[in-house]
Amino acid sequence: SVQQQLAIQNAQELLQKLSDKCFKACIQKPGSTLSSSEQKCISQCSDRYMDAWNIVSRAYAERIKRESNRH
Amino acid sequence: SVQQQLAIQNAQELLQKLSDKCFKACIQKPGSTLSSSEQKCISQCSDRYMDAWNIVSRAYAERIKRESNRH
Amino acid sequence: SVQQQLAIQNAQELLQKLSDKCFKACIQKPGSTLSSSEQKCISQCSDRYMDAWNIVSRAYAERIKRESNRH
Amino acid sequence: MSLSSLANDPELQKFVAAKELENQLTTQVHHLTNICFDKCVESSGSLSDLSAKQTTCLQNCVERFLDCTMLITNRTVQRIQQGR
Amino acid sequence: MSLSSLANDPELQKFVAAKELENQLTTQVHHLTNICFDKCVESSGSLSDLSAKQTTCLQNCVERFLDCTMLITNRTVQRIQQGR
Amino acid sequence: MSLSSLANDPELQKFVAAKELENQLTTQVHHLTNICFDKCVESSGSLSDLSAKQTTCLQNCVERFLDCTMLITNRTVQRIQQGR
Repeated sequence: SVQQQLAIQNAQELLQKLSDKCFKACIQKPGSTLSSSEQKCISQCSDRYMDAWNIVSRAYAERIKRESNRH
Repeated sequence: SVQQQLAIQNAQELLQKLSDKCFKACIQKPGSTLSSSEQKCISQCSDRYMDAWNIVSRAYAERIKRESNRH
Repeated sequence: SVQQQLAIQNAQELLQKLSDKCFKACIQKPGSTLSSSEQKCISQCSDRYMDAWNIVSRAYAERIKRESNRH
Repeated sequence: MSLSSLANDPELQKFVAAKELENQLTTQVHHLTNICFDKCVESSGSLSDLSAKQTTCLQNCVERFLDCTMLITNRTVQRIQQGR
Repeated sequence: MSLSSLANDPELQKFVAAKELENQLTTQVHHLTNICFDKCVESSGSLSDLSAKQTTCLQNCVERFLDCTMLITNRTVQRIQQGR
Repeated sequence: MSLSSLANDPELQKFVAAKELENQLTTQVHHLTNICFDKCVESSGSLSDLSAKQTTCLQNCVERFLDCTMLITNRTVQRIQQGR
């Protein structure tokens, strides 16, 4: 369905952004494996990015609601 | 018309770039309102970006003209 | 042909990335001509980027092969 | 049902318009998260949990970014109308 | 040959699918080169020739980026399944 | 007038080709402004008015970026022809 396709596209874009952001933040010098501290950093970074996504999403929805009530 | 649609698309892309650039340049720590110095910085930044757009646009047109005369 | 169009699109994207990357790396203050040291820097930068593209491409292909054998 | 009668169906039109809007809003949320994460979270040390300060910063970041866009939009419209 | 019989041709379908995949893989190679060039080459001084160290770094960079994507994908799927 | 005769109309073809070119050129101006604003304006302090120095820098930036693209294009074509 269109709905599912949108959701999948959305998830893919989120995963792409997460990988870019957290790889840059957590991997200084790529070694032969992910060290446990790198893994921990990536997990935390992606959790925080998802938290931020939810907060931003709510704040944006509220703002749009407020603006559309004003008109 | 196609012409208008292009102009609108162009304006939207310009506004998007302006917002990204000037928000990054002028807002260090987002507060509960835009301070007057932040507003001033945003206005100046967007004026300068528009000036730059015009200068770049002219320089680019001249270069293309020069190149196409050469061939 | 589709194949050629893909190849051209691919080459264009590579040239765009190369220009962005090497201009940023090699031109600190744009002057009235490219100095010989700027030209040398651009040539080296683009050669290294192409080398990197080939190494990355091979490493990526190997990884995908390994992953698909695992399943 | 023919394609042209389908395309004129008001329910379907509403559904498609709603989906397109949702798509645009989602794209904007991606963009805002990308910018505000850098401003409020990445630069401020710990990633172990979002602090109250970081949460407020993210909310303010969304509001101020949209203020910034409105300010610039108004200014640009004025400038175009003045024909500069 | 009609368009619909062409579109159902299994050889053509395979060819188109292969081209689409090639296109996706190439896009990903562009993306990885962009990231890994910054991590392994640009930041590390000389551009005169890729050192063995830079080459290894580029290979590791591809592997670790994909590890990173897999880690995040698994974590995100878990998070969505837990309904957070 | 049928669609196919419309699509073969030389005036319309010229108009569409000109619009497509305009679109490409505009995209390139956006790209150049983005790069050259950073090189010449943002990094150099005051935003109150463009100085003569900043204006010259912007003009040079456009010229040198295009030189850089031409240099890289020629070099890449050579490299491909040598089959490296």
